[in-house]
Amino acid sequence: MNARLLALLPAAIAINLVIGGLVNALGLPLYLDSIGTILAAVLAGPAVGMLVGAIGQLLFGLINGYQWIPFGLIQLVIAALAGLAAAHGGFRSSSVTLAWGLLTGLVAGALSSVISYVLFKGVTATGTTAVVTLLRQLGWSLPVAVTASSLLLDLVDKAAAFLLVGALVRALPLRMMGRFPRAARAVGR
Amino acid sequence: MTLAPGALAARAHPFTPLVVTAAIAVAAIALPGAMATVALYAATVILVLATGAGRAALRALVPLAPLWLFLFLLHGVLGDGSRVTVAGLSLSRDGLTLAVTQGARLGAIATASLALYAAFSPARFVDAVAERGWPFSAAYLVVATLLALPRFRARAVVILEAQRSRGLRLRGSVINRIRAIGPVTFPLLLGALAEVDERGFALETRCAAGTVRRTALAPPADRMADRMVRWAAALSAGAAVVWRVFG
Amino acid sequence: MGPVTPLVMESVGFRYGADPVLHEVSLRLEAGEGVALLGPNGAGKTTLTRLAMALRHPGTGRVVTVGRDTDGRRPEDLADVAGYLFQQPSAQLFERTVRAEIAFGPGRLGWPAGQVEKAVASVLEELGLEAISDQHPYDLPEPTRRLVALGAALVSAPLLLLLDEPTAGLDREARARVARVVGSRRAAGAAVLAVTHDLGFAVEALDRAVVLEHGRIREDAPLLGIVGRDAKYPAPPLLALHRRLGLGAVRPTVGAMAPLLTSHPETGTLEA
Amino acid sequence: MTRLGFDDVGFTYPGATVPALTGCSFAAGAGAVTWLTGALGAGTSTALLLAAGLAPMHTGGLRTGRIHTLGLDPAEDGAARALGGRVALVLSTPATQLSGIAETVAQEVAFAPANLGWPRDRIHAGVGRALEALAIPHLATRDPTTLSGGEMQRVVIAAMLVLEPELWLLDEPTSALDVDGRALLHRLLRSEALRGAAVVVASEDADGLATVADRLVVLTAGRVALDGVPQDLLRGDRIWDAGAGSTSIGTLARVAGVAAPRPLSVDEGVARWAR
Repeated sequence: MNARLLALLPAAIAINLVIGGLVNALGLPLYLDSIGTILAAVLAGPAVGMLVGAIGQLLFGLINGYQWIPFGLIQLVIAALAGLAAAHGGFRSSSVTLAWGLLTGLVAGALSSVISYVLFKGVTATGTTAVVTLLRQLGWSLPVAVTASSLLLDLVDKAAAFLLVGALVRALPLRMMGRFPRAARAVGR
Repeated sequence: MTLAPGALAARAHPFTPLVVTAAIAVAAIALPGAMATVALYAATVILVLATGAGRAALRALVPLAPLWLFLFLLHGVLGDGSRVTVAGLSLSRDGLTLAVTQGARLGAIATASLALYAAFSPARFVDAVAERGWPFSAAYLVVATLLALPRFRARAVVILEAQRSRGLRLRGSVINRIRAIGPVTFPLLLGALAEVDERGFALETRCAAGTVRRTALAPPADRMADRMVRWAAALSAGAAVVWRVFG
Repeated sequence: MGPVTPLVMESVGFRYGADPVLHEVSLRLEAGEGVALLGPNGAGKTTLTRLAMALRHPGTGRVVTVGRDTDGRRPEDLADVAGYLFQQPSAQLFERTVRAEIAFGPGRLGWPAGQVEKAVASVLEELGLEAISDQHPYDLPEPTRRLVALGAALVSAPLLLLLDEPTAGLDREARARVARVVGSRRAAGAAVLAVTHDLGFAVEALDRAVVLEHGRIREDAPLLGIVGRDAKYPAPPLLALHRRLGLGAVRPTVGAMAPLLTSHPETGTLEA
Repeated sequence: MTRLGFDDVGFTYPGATVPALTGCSFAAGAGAVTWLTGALGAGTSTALLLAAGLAPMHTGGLRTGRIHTLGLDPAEDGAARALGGRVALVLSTPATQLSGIAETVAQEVAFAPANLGWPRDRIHAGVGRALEALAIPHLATRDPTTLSGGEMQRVVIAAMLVLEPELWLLDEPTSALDVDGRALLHRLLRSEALRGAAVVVASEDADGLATVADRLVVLTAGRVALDGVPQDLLRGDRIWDAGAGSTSIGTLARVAGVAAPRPLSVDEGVARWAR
């Protein structure tokens, strides 16, 4: 592995794990814990994004408990989709970016509902689980409640993450853009 | 990081807690039924206490408590099937069993992970990897990220301070708060990318990307006991899987 | 009634967790004063400036910034009267252009667009950044980026300027600009409190020194009474020459000393 | 003996319209301190990155002309490996130069030798000597990321010194150092030259380097404008025309209208102006 990747990966992983704190300070119901994964996929390709997602999930598990490891699968899918979007100029405008973000949110939400229903019996992170409990109280069946709440949260979160990365990459300074040729393609330049 | 002085977990070879944690996680998922998983959770807590990482068992309660609460609500209270009455509450019998099983399962995994984190020494881990001749870049990524986290957290705090000093208000209407996402997140992202360049220069000059086998500065001792514990852990996890599949 | 005092600290004590950082610090900055905050690493210098910006609040005592007690106030409540330059410009830079970056603060303060534009233009001119005002800050060399961050702290015309190592890593040209700007802001009535290791800059731009050691003020005196007198703060070359030539009350800067040292082309002796 | 040679070198960063270097030629020999200076953006930092092979490899962009670093073209395949441990690069921002995985200063300094697979005993001895040379043995067990800028800069320099490099490339290495640290670094540059290393330092600090450097190369807009003995160039007018400047006293003398050759140090100033 070359020195630039050795420098890029820890930064991207740390962004995944830390950025939520900044958004929390604004009191917004977002995690954005895939920003580093998406950014790495856009700048250096889906394989690098996947590595960021995988190692990030390993470390997140070390700090918060390994029970959440299965959700790491979602990070890999996000990296793949972000890489695909980047290769097709998917970050060239906010509307196109939003479309890719919603698509990714849909896939991520579907996957996460399967994981949380099968492996976690619907009880995972408290934000989603609170919604699940509420829906269940209203008489929804458990699988439906889990799917609906995962989709809702993931659609918003992944769309926001894509939009943010898109805005960042479109406004990247020339020098950085020059050093990441993939980024130029991602924004259609 | 929060170990008792002279703790067994701190003296063990870095790979030993790693293998034990993995084995507990595998066993937790494999073991069937409430009895077995509760027993595993109990065993994990005892093991963690015995190796001097007891505080991890306590710290694990922080993420576990809400999980347990929701398991109880969602499955115990709102679950389907035959009901039992406990202390005046009508609860689902199956749901309750499921909640206990899942709760103990998560308890064992969370406790073991946090104990592993407490026992994790970046320098010893790097040396252990170097001594085996395994790829340094893998160890580098894990350790560099772990050590970067406090730096990034501190930077996030300074960014909020800097933008507030320029008059940015973090509260207010949702629109205002959405508008504030850029000013608070972009400095972190741009700063990180700018730093990547320079750190890349430094790592290149300091031969981090070489193919030479790295020297372990203070290789941790891998005692017979370490190896025996690792084998025992791996075999127990295997046994749990076999029990689940054929039992 | 005279102008508001830019900074008053009364017997301020501050702890970070269990570690005491500042004890019984009392300090007063009048309008137009320029104070260098000196002292070894870990003496509490940065903490002191943070208290003045309401980024931290004192455990004991009182901090009043431009007439506003920081108790119960947040940094954003002081942003219109105080400016803070952080050590790392990367803590704040996020806009696409230098101009937009500097305009961010006034925009948050709710200034009308015309006023923002005027203020930004004047800061760009003051710092000599006009030619690069449409470039991305991260396309500029690190020292220039620091000037952009300084511009962002200056743009709201604060009455109290808190500068944390304003010249660290700057080249000669940029340092001279910072010194000039500090001088002109002081002349306009702003008080400046600068944490700095750069004694050349301090001697050129500031008058008073507050030496902080182990969280206490060890000395509060005219800068020239400390620099070159205390072995920890050796005189920069201009000041050393100034003293050896016995130039007295003249400021030890190139601009002030040069006229005295101008030589006759023929004889090469001093004019004065 | 030439350790670093630039021959008609040009370089343009990706996305840039103006080249950072054009037709740049100079050489740096073993046993000498070569000082690069120029106005901000004149190309001194870029020259160091090219010499180390980091540009264009890491930065992208287009290089023309010939460079040889310890007899190799640093842009060629395999050069990085062959130059590993023989070329020291010190940048002005110490925090980003840390390895990222060291929990102590001693581990930080041992990072590069360990990567090169040196035997443990040699590493330990080398680390001890390097810390000694930078006067920081007392920091050996400290966490490098919590040090002050000046302390961190010393650690970063020690982490290069431990390799006993044949070529030093330093970019504004005194930016975070205090007065003592500057003096120590200047002594170190001299002793490294004495050991036989070639030392190339890009710096603005004329007061510090006037008496340390053997050669001064002044860049203007990516070209070598002047190349000569520092003490001569600093006293004259051409260095000002080239967009660089002189020492504090030299600057004062120029503003005061003193004709070249001008005084450079406090002592010379006193001799010139004392009644």
